[in-house]
Amino acid sequence: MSNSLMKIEKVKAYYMLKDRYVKAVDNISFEINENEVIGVVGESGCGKSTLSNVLMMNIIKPLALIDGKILFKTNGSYKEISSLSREEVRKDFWGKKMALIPQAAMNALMPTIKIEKYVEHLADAHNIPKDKFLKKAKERFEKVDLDPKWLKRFPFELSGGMKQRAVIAIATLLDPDLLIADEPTSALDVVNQKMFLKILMEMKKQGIVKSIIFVTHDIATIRQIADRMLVMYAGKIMEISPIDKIVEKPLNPYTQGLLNSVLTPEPEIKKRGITTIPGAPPNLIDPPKGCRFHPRCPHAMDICKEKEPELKEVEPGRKVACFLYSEERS
Amino acid sequence: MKKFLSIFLVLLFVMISFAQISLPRNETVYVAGALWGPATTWNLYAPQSTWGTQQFLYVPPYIYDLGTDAWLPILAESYKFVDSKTLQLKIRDEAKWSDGRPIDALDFVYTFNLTKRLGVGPGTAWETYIEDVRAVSGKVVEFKLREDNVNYFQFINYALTTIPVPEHVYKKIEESGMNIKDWINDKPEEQVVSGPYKLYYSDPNIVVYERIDDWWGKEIFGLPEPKYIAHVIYKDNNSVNIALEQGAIDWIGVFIPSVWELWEKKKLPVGTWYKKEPYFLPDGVGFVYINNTKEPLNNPAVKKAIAFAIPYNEMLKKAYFGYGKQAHPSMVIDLFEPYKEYIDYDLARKVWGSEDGRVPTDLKTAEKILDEAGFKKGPDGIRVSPDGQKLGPYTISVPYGWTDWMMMCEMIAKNLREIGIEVRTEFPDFSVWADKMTKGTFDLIISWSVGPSFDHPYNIYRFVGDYRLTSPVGVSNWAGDWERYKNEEVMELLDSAVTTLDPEVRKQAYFKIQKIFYEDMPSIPAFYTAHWYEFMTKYWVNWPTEDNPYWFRPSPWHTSTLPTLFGISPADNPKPVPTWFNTTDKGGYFVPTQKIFEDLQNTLK
Amino acid sequence: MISKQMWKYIFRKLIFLIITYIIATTIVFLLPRIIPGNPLSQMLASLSQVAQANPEAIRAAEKNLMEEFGFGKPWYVQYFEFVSNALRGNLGTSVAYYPRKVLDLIIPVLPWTLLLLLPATIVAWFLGNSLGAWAGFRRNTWIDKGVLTTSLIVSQIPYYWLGMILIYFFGVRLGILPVGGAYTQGNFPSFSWNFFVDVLKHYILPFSSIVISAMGGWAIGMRLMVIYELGNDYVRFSEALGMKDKRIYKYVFRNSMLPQITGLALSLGGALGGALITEIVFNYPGTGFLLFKALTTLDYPLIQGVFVILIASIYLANFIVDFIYALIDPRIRLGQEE
Amino acid sequence: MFKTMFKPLFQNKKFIIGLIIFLIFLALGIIGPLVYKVDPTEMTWDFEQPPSKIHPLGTDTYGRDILAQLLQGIRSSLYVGFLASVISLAIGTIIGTFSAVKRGIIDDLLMSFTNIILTTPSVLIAILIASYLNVRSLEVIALILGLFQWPWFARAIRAQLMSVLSREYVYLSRMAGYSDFRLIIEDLIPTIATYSFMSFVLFINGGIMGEAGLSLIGLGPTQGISLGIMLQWAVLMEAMRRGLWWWFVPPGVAIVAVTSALLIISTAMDEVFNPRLREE
Repeated sequence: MSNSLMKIEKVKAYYMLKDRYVKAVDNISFEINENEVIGVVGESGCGKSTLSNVLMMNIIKPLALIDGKILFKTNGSYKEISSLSREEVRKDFWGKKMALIPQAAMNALMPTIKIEKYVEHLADAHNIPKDKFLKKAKERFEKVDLDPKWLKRFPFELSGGMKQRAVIAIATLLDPDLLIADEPTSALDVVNQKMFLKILMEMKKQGIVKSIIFVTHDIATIRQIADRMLVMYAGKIMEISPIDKIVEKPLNPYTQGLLNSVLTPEPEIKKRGITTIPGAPPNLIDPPKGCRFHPRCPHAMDICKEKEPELKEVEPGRKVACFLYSEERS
Repeated sequence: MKKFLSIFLVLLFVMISFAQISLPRNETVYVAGALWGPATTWNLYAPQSTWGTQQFLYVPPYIYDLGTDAWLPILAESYKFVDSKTLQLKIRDEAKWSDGRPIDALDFVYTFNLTKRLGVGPGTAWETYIEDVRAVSGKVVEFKLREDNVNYFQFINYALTTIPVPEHVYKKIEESGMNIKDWINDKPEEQVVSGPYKLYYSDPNIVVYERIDDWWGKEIFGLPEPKYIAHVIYKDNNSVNIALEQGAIDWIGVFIPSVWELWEKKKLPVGTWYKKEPYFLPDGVGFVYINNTKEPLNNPAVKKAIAFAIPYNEMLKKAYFGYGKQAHPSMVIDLFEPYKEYIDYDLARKVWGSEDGRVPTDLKTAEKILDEAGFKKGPDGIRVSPDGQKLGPYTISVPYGWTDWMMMCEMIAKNLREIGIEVRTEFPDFSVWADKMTKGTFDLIISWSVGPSFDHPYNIYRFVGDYRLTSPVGVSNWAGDWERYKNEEVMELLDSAVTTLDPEVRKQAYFKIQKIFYEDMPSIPAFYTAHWYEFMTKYWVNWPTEDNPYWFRPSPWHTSTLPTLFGISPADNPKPVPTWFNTTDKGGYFVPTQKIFEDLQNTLK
Repeated sequence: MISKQMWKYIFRKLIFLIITYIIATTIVFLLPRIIPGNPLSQMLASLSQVAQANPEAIRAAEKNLMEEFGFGKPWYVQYFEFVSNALRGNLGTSVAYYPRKVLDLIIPVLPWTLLLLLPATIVAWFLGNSLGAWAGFRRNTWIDKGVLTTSLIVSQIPYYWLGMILIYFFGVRLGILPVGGAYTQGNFPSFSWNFFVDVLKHYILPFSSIVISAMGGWAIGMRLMVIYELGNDYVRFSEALGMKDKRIYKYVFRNSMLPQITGLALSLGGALGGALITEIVFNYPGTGFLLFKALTTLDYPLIQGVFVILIASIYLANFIVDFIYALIDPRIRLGQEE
Repeated sequence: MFKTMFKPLFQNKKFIIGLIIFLIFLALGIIGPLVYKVDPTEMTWDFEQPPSKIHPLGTDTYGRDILAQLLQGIRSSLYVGFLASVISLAIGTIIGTFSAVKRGIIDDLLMSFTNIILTTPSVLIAILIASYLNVRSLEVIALILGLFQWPWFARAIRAQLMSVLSREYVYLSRMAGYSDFRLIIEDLIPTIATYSFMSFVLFINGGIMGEAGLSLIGLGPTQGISLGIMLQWAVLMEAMRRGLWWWFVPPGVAIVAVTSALLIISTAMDEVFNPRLREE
């Protein structure tokens, strides 16, 4: 596993409120390999967005990193970024090593200055000569299929899809290793979505970015671009597997439910028809004991109410947290 | 940024190089309370000219002095009655306009004619009483009494006090095609005046007059001590009084709450006319006017009961800080010695049953009067007239913001309710209140009347009792008789008082009017309003006071205040009051009114 | 630099302001005339007190004045005369200050009002916004709480009452600052250092009372605006790209300020009212003082004149601010309204 | 619904503090004059007395009890505030709603009108109206003030309604054939209720401050006692110069306390109900 870009080890990140805490990310471990796209899925409120913040070490009160380690590979060795402060990570990693495409990337550009100016400011922030950086920006713009003349315009003069592409161009200007895309396509129409994904994959292909974390609730998108899929529920990883396998045969009942609730072109899923998962995600202040999914799980057993299942490798490359695939069932 | 800084520095430098312009404090009398807004015009041909124009810039032939009931000749040297209908004024030979041209009879003639032509100006409406004004010679002007409207008081008043304007200046204005009324006369260098001061500077905050050092009257009167008279225009009494406490004003004519605190508590060098209550000289008579056209309010019994119910002393003490005294029911101001003879004290004592004839506050008597007149109290405590009309609800009103009078209204209304007359207070804005007052649509109001004057008490009897001055209910009228009291006999008596030259006849007429008024009670004279006047002795001393009573109209806003300036002197160089502040028989310049009337009477012999 | 769209925007604003102005001045003209009352009463009252001895004189003056001012004519005739005169730069003759022209009365005092109103409003706006932004950037710190709590209270202090308290404290109790007027009495306006200092000394209290009481409102608004802006995606994106806080705060400040500029334009009318009352409390020789006099004497032409000019200045200021706003905000400049 | 709405409010410290202060003053205004039975207009012989046992807040120039005036004043000022607020709210709601629902030319006209009122220095017009009304009751003052503070509310209501109207469920009720009016009542009003309530609170402030401002320049109510009238009397009687702090300080403190309390309440509500301000 030496080709991991990032290692996340038993990370707990809670929102600390006055007298209680919200366990938004609770004891999560996984690795991000170089040259892979991981799709993170889950219902809203499951901790997806918190996860992307944790990955970036964007820890702002009341969110707090309670436990665990986050390692990031730079210059061939792993750096424990979880021991650094947010400001330190921000200074040394953000933009350069890891970059973020925020939700609704349409509004991600500073609206009242010209894009060119923004690029200059960015050069300033990283002590890069401006003209060199501007040149790079022009090249990048061409790469994302945008005329460089748009650099001289204000963001609001660009159409939605153009903005999105400009955002990618700018987000990757510093050639980050990891790109975290937090539901970037939710506001786009289908044509622009496709275009966007294409550009994103192109970036990866050309090695401008090494790995991509793609957070979404849209499984169809993930299916198109991701290598692996990470399913989150109530602050926990339920399943992490190569995408083909998971679509073919979801193991965790939650994953099953999730896939069933989505219209996909796969005939085998179509056959199963669309169903919804009954009930609502639990309150993360006081999550249910045992497996957090058990109150909604059609296969819930006694042990599910008592003990928490661990994320275990059940097949090569496939990890599931469910007692259905564990010997511990009794 | 640097550019701005350098510009700023240059600007500062430029500013420093100019000297500050300000008035020398020791030579300036600062005034407040006569001017409450921007200056208007220094032209007498306007309904109201800026303060100072009538006071210091243009002087009349004579100024009336209340204290001695005498006349101080300014422009005039003397008067002469050619016959009982002709008066000649001899203008002083020294009298000159400030541009050196002599003030002559033709200036007078021009002034009177211009006023008649424009309908406004010095001596407005003089033609009602004067037949003709003509120049007898260069310095002698002659007035002819109108025989179809004989009124000696008004005749003398117009002839002696009308201020002349310079004909040569006004002619030029007229020739330029300008409407005289629009002429502001605000250029100090172009002002041609007859008084000892002329305009020095004015802006919306201040008006300053400067003494004319070679004034023509220098040899006769001396020069007034203050080199400058500066009136700062304040917004309200509050700011005036703060300035006073900080020693910024010398001469003031405003109402000050608890004025005695200034010297008793705060030990400031401030004074008023009297050191003790009532602190201020009286300025006129404040009335509770009762509408004489409204039944049953106009029933004399009701009006009399109201007179008994007004809490005179309590309201003066509480609402008026004791600044005034209860008025005498005869309407004559009995605080000045000369007027006392016009009061029939015996009658007053008999009618009102008190020591000096003033109406006592006595609710029991008030109730008795109403009971006897057949006004019975209903179940709601409100009285009903014999023919079934309810006494109320009425309103008693004064303009909103006139705090002292508002308080008086409250107290009067309370007492009236107690005797069974339903009265509410109402405080509308001034214009509305004035509208009701002048149109005669009010029930009860507190308002002013007229004050002490050489024709007192004729002026007040006429103001309150002459129906010819008023108009029908609903038609605005400011001239007098707001309560619409009508009594032919009173009118005849009034006429007899001004057509006679026999003082005894006149006195008897007044006595008779008093008798009628006590029966009819046209309205109720309630209190003497105060002649607001305060002074500070830090820079200027010798202000007229009770102990140094050389001039009785010492308030800066009064039109006859000019002599005050001749009496005061700088604190670091006090001088005695000029000796001419005295009647002729005591070596002064003042000609007693009595003498004028004697001279007039002598023409008949 | 100025695009066609922007000209269009400016033109539209201008037309709107002109129409508004016509309506406003018509109201100002009609209001006094709808409600009955004699505009001459104050003057006649003082005449009747001065000319006590001459009842005839009062009567003559009343007649004379009624004719002079033409208050007897039908209102539409008066309105027509008013408008045609106003277009020729003649706002008529004051009643109370007869025979002064209304314009001659207003022009000398207008600078004082502007001197008080504009700097105080702008300083309050600037300080309030800076304070609010400072608090917003440090949300939930003691700085934020302090600024918010203070602003919530201070913004509710009526400026006139604050003025009264300031007068009592600094003027009466401590006696260190003059309590009224624009400069020491007896000084004449001149271009000198002493006069400048003198004016400044008199300026402090009225200026502070406006600034202090107006600041809080801006601070509260700006704090909210900054908090809103901080939640925007460009902030998160810029952060994630490793931009420094200083730069991001600049962005947020810039974007939060834009609505505040429009707010400034809209607040000018209210601020003017505030300045007028402050002038009255501090005896400041501006238009408030004149208007107050005009209102108490029911001087129709003067009231009309003051309103016509004040409303025009407000609209002009409004227009200028809108123009600046359009220049600053590219969305408007390039013809893309929000 | 009420439970879920109001529960978080009562967990907000600011809201509770604001509410308590406001309720205290409301109680002072309503119950105060009933408990402290001193006639605020009665002139006693104690002139300008500093606070004492007999007169807890001293007396004014005419010997009238300041505390009694203050209680009465709080009552009237709150009354004027409430009334002005109701008027503004009514006008603003009607105009804003009409504009949003009817659209088209009605919208254009109403919004132009709103903008005219918004840009016109309303204080001046209010002063003008007030100065031409001869006898002014508290209600008249409230009306004058209420007539001028609605424009921004109308605009906000219109904007909110426009966005709500574009939402699906409104579309559905339109499809269901509801009349415009029923639409407004049943679907829209609840969605803007909190916003309106916050505005209501702020309009009260506007009313209280406006009354005091008008009174101070002598254009306030010509009858009764309000906080503004107390201040005006204090100014007329030169309380500042003469150091009668007990006269001009309490009414101002009362104004600041009541209005700040209301502002704090509204700020707290904003924090609770506005998702962008809500703290996790």
